[in-house]
Amino acid sequence: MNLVFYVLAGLTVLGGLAAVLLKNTVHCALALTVAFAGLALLFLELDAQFAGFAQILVYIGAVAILVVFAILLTRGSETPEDGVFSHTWLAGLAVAAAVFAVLGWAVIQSAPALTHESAAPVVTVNQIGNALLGRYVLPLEIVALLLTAALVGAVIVAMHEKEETK
Amino acid sequence: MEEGLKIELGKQGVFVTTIEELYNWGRKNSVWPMQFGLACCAIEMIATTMARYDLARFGAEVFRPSPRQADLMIISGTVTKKMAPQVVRLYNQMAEPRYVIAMGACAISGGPFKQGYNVLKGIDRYIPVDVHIPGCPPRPEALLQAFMTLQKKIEEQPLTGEGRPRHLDAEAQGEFPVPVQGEHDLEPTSNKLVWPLPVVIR
Amino acid sequence: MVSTLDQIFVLLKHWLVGLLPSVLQPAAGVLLSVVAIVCVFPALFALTVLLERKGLGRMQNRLGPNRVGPFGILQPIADAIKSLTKEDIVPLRADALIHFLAPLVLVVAVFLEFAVVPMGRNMVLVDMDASLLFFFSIGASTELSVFMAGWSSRNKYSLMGAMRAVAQMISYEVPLLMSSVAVVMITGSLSLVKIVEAQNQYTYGLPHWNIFTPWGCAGFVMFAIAATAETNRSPFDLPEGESELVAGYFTEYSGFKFALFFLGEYLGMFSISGLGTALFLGGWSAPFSFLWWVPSWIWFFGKVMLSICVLIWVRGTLPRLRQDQLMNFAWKFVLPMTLLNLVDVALWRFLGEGWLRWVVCSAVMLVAYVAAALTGLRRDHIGPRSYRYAE
Amino acid sequence: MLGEGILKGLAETARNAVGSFVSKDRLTTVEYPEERLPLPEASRNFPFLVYDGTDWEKGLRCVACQICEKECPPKCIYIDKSKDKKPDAFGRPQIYPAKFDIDISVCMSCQICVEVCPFEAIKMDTQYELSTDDRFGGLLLDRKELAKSNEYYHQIHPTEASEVDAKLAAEKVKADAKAKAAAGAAAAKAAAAAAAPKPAEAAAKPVVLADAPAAKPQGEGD
Repeated sequence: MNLVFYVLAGLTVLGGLAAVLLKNTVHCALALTVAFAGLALLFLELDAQFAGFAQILVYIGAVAILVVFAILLTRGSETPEDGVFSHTWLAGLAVAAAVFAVLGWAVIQSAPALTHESAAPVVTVNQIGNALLGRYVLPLEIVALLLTAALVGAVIVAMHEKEETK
Repeated sequence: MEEGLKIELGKQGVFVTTIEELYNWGRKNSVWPMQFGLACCAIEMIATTMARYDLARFGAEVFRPSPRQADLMIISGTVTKKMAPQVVRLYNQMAEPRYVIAMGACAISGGPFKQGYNVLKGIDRYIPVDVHIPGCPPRPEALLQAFMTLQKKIEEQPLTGEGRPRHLDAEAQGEFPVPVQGEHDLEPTSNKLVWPLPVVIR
Repeated sequence: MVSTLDQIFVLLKHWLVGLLPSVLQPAAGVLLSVVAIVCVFPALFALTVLLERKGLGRMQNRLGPNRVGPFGILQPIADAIKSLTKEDIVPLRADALIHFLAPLVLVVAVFLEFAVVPMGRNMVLVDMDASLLFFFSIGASTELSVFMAGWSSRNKYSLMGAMRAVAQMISYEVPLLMSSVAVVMITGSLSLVKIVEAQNQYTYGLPHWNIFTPWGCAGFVMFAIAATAETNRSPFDLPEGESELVAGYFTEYSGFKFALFFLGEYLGMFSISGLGTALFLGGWSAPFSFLWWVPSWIWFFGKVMLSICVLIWVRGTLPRLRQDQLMNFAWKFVLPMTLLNLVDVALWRFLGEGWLRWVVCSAVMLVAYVAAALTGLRRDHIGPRSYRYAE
Repeated sequence: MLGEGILKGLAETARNAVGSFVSKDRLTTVEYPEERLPLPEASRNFPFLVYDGTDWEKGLRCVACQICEKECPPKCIYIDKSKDKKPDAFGRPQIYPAKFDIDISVCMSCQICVEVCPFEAIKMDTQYELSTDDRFGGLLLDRKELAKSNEYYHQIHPTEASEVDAKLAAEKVKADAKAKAAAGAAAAKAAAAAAAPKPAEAAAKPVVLADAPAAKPQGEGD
């Protein structure tokens, strides 16, 4: 817990808040990338290089761009006239609270939080690779399968639409 | 600085320059034209950039497609009344310092179509033109010479006082009114500030 | 003497840092390296712009800039003075903050990329375990700046240019990563320093550069194609295709900000050339073992400049692709080939030393290439397309 | 084979780039202000007025007949006829252009003025370095700026100029013969009229006219 942590945490929280509170959806998406970047920097601060860079590569390089594309393709980049709050904001709040509760519970219950271990061991990329293709190969493959299925599904949806327009 | 002292220092191996000279040297040697052609003169303009004449030797082959990044507008060809508002708008979109070369008879005065109902009688009715090249169309060398004329003009511009460039003059007009298609003609028919109706004494 | 010359910059830095009190030393060391990068590469940018303009001129049977200073060498300085003093226009409807941030994000990101590129023996700003990953993650955030520029300008051309640019960069990032992964598989490390050191060995005086292996050669070609597309260079310069999009995502930028975009583009070219050099061309290692005495940084910058010259050459030769050709090329040719290259590199690794792996690996890539030539990429695939007009 | 065309293209540009250092054929640039392309003889830009002899004002061939002004499609020629007559290069008294302006900002180099001129007085110039920042003063050429000597005409269009000179000489010979005949006739008439003194005054004029060119027969044709 030092100054760097507080700065990065502040950046992340501010980014997240801006992502929720700003009116213009593209601004929201860009604020979200700031939050992602803050998160990635937090990982780096914790000496978790792989996680940090993967966070940047995947979230800023892919997810943020995807979000932005989605906003542009759905003409969401114009600021709506009648406010940005959904009518079902109460439900949204409930879902957010539930997710937060689950995550918080998981964090509190996790071993490091309980045992107050002093320093995390330095994990090299090599070790992560070995672990992913050794002990955790089954979850990895399942996730890969899921993504492939999603990809195939997207292709099918796109092809279907094309036929309709013909 | 005095010219004599400067030459003397130059002989001693001390080269002095002023901000004004440096600035004028920079903008004179990096005039990027805008990439657009209007009519037949554009063909000569293209020929000027090609191997035989090679406008690139002056550092001006960087034809920028966006008016924001261009310095020089070569009005190469007939400006029809339909096109005039667009030309003026493009000129407005250019960033200062900006220059205009009116290439060929049509751009200067309407040329052979002067009496036509559909052709603007010279683009300098709406925007200030720095160099005019007569010809129908002018040879590529004529464009090169006009380019050098423009460079000379830039070089001699003082940055302060009388005759300073428009972008350093707080009172100068920055945006020029874009004419619109009226019932019979473009309205207004000319920008009075850049086109004081000339009196020709023969 | 030879090693002093090789390490001259490192020694210089140590000497300069040593002059300071020990409290300031770590910060000063980093600062010095950063300053070096921030000075050297923009200077290289000026040189490259001149080289490109003159080289393109020569390829088109003309002279190129030769009037500003002797042989036109002052041309970049004149351009710099002009660009930096030109009026800065921000469109009225533009999103001023994002419009302002976009070029900064691009330039900062591109400068960050240089942090992990080894420019000579012991000459790397940050030697970390995952430096390749760092490079790509930073490279991915340049896409964001392109999007910011395009969106914030409130110009249809800018936005379309940005969409194109982002689509193109995402499409080509996949083969770029995949072709780099091949090298990682052989070296067993994501660290660029280790990758270069692994290539700095010689057999019969010839180096063990990755490009001199069947998979490395194929991988390098794929990497070069993807890198050209990633830096929006011709023939993949659709995002700024002036014939259709004015100037793409930086249509609305003028003066200093445009100069920053220009700088960012060229710096991106340098950094990706540096990466390609480190991955496939042996980084700072000498091409023959008897040339060991030439300083390592000369080899690195020589190789980078050579790649830049090839990029200029390609720009002077090839016309621009069409958007669908571009996408087809990425997804139907480059990506499958890089995936196959991964298989190839695995074969190379597990066949062990000997002539067998040379034959097998070459055969795999050659067969794939011939097959692609005969089937996948024939004219009817990259060719006229049927248009569907909006009703 | 896939990629063959790319390699061919690369080879061609490489050949150009390397060749530009060794072969003049692959570096076609003519560095304009220092070197110039030779202009083809038929090249033309704007009209000029030819004068004979050395004094431009005296030697102008133009007699202000205003045919060119009328024929000019974009109407870029403006001529004021003189009120008086001055002797031309041959000494004949002629009406001369008091004002002869060509607005080269309008001129479209069509050469119609040259074709219609019966006196070979207006010809096409090849001068093209005319760009100026002066919209009116610089682009409105007056009599003085337009007048160029016959030698200059020979320089820029040698073949055409010789033809014109030959034609003029032939015309002159014809005119001389005619004048001589007229003079002879006049002399005869005068002789005849000597008896009747009344029409003598009327005949005096043509004599003067015919005599003048005869007095300096080698006056032009150089």
